[in-house]
Amino acid sequence: MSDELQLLDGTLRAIFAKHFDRDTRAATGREFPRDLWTVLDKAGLTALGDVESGAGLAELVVLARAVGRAAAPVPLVETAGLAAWLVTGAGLDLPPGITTCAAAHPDDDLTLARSGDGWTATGVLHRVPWGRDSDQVAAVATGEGTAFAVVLPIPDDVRRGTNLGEEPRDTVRFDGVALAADAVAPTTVDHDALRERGAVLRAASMGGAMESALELSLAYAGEREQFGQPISSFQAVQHHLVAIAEETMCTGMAVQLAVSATAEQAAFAVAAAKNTAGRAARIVTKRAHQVHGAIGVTDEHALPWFTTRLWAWQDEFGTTRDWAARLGRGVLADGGAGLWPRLSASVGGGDAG
Amino acid sequence: MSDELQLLDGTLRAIFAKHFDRDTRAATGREFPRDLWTVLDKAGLTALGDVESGAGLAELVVLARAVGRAAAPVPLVETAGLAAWLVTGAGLDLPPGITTCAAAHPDDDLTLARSGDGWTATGVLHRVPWGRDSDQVAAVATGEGTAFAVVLPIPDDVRRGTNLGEEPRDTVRFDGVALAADAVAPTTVDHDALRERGAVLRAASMGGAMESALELSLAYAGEREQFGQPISSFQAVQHHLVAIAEETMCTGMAVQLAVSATAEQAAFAVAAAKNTAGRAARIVTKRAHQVHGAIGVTDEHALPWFTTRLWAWQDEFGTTRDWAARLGRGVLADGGAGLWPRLSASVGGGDAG
Amino acid sequence: MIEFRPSGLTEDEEKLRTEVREFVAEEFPSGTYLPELGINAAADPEFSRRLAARGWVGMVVPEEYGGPGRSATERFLVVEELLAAGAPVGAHWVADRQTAPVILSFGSERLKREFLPRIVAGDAFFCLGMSEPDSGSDLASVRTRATRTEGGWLLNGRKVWTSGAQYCHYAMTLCRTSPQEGRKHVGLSQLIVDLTSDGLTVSPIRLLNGQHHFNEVVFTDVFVPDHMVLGEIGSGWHQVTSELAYERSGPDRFLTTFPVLRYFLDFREVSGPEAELRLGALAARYWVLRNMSLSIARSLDQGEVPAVEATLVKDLGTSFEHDVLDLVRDLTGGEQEPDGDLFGRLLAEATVTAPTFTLRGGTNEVLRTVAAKHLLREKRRAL
Amino acid sequence: MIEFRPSGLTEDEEKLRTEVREFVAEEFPSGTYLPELGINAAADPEFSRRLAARGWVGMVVPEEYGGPGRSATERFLVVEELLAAGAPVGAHWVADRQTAPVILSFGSERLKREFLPRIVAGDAFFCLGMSEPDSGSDLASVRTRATRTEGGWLLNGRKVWTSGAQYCHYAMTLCRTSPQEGRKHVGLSQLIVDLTSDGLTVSPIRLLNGQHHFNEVVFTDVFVPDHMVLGEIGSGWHQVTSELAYERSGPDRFLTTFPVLRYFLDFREVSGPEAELRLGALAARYWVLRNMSLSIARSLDQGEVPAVEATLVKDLGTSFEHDVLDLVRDLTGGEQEPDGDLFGRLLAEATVTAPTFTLRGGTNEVLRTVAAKHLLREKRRAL
Repeated sequence: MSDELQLLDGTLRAIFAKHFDRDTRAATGREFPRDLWTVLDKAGLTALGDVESGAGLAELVVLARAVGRAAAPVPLVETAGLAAWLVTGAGLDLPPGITTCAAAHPDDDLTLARSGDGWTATGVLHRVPWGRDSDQVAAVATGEGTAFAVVLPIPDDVRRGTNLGEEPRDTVRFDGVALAADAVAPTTVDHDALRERGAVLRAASMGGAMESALELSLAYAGEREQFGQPISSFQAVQHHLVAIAEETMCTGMAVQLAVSATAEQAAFAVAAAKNTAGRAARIVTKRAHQVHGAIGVTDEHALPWFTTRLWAWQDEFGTTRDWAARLGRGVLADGGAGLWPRLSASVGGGDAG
Repeated sequence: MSDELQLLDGTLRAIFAKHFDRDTRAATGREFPRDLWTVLDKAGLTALGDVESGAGLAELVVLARAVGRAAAPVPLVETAGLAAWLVTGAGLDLPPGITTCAAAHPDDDLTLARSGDGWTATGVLHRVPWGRDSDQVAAVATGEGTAFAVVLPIPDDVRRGTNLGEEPRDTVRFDGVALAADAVAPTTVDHDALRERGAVLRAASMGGAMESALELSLAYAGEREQFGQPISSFQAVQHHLVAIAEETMCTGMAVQLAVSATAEQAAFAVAAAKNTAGRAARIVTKRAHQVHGAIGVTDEHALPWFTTRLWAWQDEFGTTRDWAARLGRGVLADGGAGLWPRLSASVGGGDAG
Repeated sequence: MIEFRPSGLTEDEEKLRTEVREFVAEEFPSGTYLPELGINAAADPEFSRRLAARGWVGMVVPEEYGGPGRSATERFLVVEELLAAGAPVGAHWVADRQTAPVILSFGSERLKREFLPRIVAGDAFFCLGMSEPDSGSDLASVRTRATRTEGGWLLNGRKVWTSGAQYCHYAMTLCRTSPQEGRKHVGLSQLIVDLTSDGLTVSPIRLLNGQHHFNEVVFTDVFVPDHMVLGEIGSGWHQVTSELAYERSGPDRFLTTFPVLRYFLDFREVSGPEAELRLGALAARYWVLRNMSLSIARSLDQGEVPAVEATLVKDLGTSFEHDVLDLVRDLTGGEQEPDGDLFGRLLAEATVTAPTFTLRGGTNEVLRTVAAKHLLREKRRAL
Repeated sequence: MIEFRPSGLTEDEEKLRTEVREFVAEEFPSGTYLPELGINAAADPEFSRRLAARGWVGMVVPEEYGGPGRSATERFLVVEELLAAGAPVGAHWVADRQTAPVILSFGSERLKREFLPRIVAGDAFFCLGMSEPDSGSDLASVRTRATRTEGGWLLNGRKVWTSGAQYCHYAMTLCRTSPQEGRKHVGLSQLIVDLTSDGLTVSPIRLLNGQHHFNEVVFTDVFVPDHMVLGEIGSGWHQVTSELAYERSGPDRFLTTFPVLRYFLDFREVSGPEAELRLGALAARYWVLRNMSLSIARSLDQGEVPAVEATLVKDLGTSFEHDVLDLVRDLTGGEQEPDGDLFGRLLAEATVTAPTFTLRGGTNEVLRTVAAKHLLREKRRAL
């Protein structure tokens, strides 16, 4: 990581460590950690993806990874990584408050109709992250055959849902909601583009969660004794640890490759990142729990913060298999002659000098 | 096993141990072990499947398993288990000499046409086991819309092939071969029935080969030392051994279930046996080689006798996946309500009485 | 060479199974309830008593102790139907599966007369006081100790992962009854502890999804009268290890996730070549595992103790339960909705509780080492 | 926390790759030849010399020793193209991959001047005399020993699994140069042994399919002159362990079965949802593994020694090579025909030689233990 990214990472680590430590987490329970959000907001992190700020995917990946590493139950990725990018990229301002973002759910359907000087929005957004806790939601809507970025106030009557990590995933309906002309702007971001960006950021968070699962597993294996010796001296446990480390590394690399990809590679690299993270998530969750035994499945242990999210996130912004199928269609289209050039294509930047 | 089956098993073990020991195998090289065949023939084992003899699938499974356990390169399963059964079941006599059997290859196509008092046979049989070494081949042919059992002399110009275990698998063509009326008889055995029986017997041989791979692995792990201790004291090696034992057990059970199945269950049980054996073969071959390290891949070691056959046999008489798909179509047709009754259906016989 | 024999059923056994299947079909019509998942099943004392009224609890208890005196195979047939349907077997589970057999094997006449009829009636529910904070799979290292007092023992210590202590009546408790000197397997005993005893506290250890299966049980000078000692003082280790064949080999080792598969087929559209391939392979393994497990029950009835076979079936079965989940998850696609329809809720619960499937009866890693040693020993003996 | 950085390529590196790719495309048009499989590749000394003529053998040798002085990254780019195409790299493989770097690192000036130019020219082929009948992954336990004699050493002992000894010129031989007293890592040295020496015999250890890659090499009072000792006497263990980063991390750890996949796509009809799913997942893993492996090469160029990273990539890569085969085998369907078309023959050879993929550079089991210990140590250090 560059020095700037290191600094950002350090800032995020420090904030989560200080403002959302174990006690705060326990005290907050299933309530939204508003104090944490305020700190993130004041630090300017909730608007990090503002296209004017100069922060690009590399910065947002650092942010998403930190969220995963802390298992922080806040829509920071959605606000900073998706909403800010979508909204400011279309020339709109990111409004104050919490602006979550539609999750590119395949059943989402949001249409705009002209109404006087402004618009009305009608439709439904599924499994909106922290819908209930957010002030508004950014989304891509279709109007007059064009894609628009919109910011919609969230009504009171969302249908509440959660993911396996107990993060809110609420269904929000809009029935002819009036929008001022300046809350709507044409965008080049379509549903697929939103999903791709969401996929990379989720993969980054998954990588962060895996890092924490690895840390917990190493710590536990090193201190827990059975049959008179630390369980880390058992080869079976060692193999679990190595597999967790390997998959965590693969996920980190896959995400970094998506960041470094050239425009031509982006679709492949994004799909590879989310697919790699999803595959890794299955292995890491199984093995980390196997290392921990019974203690790891209790609500007093930190491990489930990470494993339950890894279970959930592997299906968000496209499942592991959705992305595999997309990659596979590319492989079959390229054929034997195209496969090697595709796999060995150089990414941009890096250490090439 | 009943006492009779134990006796048969003991006879087979004794013959292979005495007449096809390591030295004989080495001396024979890739030649057909004619002396071994003569002994088997004289012991009446090559005609064991003769329907008049009273020997049923249980006996032939013992025979096939023994062939696998010894990795004996002779068409005993084909002659005794398939040809004798097919031919005598149709009321024909099993001719003297080596009578191999068509392998129910999906591309096989053999048709009969009336010609005077007798018939002429035209067509091709693919990958006939030991075609080059056999005197004749038993097969199912179609004539006048009916299935017939036929015994055809093998021409000199077979197209030679082998399987991964270096067993002959030759393609044999017939171009209007004249057959006497008494070399042909209607049969209730169609291509699918032949394939089912072949699948059970191959699965039995696979189980036998796995037993030997397990024995070799246990012996090697117990005597080979590394880092100052027998490798069997390493947990990773222990896990390999356990997995090999488990899959060997599963295969044995699956084959025995196919033997014990009621008529109604037979199709399911056969498919489950070949699928189970195929799945097991992949695990056993990988892990047995992993236990053995470099020594196991040399042509001086016995392990490859078994592993190369396991690689080959998993695809013969229907691949592991062919049988899985067949089972799966049944599962989907039965639906949720039918699944449990299907899985828990009682087999016949066993120890219930 | 280890070898399983397929086992058919007698006419009586078939008849029993038909009865159970009809009972289960009536109690649990698909889609009307959220199935329970195997050993994590909720407790429903009323349901347990309805089962008991039909003679399906404590089935192996002989008539002289108020039971129906049925075989391990017959018990197997009842249990597998209940598990396949996802029945709430939690209340009587341990009493039926472990306590009744060990009291029969090791208990005094008084214990038999006192407890077996109540177990059979669905009136006495047991939990297991085995694991401790620092013991895990290494049971012999327990530190809970009982010291001699007038007419009995004073128990002090702490047990964790005791399932169902919040609703059970008794805990079969492994403890040290003489100080450890040398071999740690020596000097252990099992006591039957009344969970309403003075000095005993039960507090929940909640699962990651907030569910309450496990408890911590703390004993502070809990008095246990002499007659509540199981068998001879000091024979606890022998008792515990001979229990393991029961604990390892049952249908609960491969059926935990069966209800998920059932509901998947019932409530989702499933088709296509990949579904066929994967469901087919799964069906083959259910078929083989179930018949191996049944074969172990039959062996037990014939007086054999197929401990290694049971270990291998456990190892295979618990990995398989995860495979079932992975498959259903793959073929279902999309995001899981813990607030969704019955199938969605069931799949979500199975996903988050899956790590518990491998926890009981020793971790698979330890079991594999035990099995490997046995196989190597057999091999050496054969040479 | 271990972390890999993606690495792009410089213009010069891209240019080099284009050259190699064009060369390979010309030498190996798909379907005209039976591809070789990675480290099992046959030897073709003529091909090795054609490569050498282009400066692609011994690439890391600096100009002063007759080499082009290119980077580990540049070598990586050349090697991966050759392996992806299944080129017959066997003859120069060890000299290029291991011998040139270790002579550079540890060899005397005389050794450098004597051997490096010949390696670069494709004129000196090396094999490795490491394993012994009783050593396996435990290299420090070698028994082959060299005793002092006038002007050099007398070598006695036996090496196995020496690939290519039948056509190579020299064997880099690990042996004991002082009697073992205490720690077995002490007193080991590496000697360069001329394979035409008196007292040296090479006999084949054939693979299960009859192929001849491996040999047994027996030394009976083989004289090795002093100047053929690599580096200091007694520093053999240090030399061998520092070689391992080269040995573990290269593209040969994940590309062995790539030609099988390539031919599968070229010569079989492949389509359908399952093929898409599985090929897609495979492509993602190739992409990630290749970039991790490239990143290690880049680190080596920057003076880092990413030993654990290399170990993990080896572990992942070799398992992955098996996954590729399983997938191709599944999707191909039907029986394998070792006498079939080019693809059929290739798949058959890959299937039967697959167990060899994991053998070199230490078994994965041992590597994992090494990696785990490193991870645990790092963790403790971080606390």
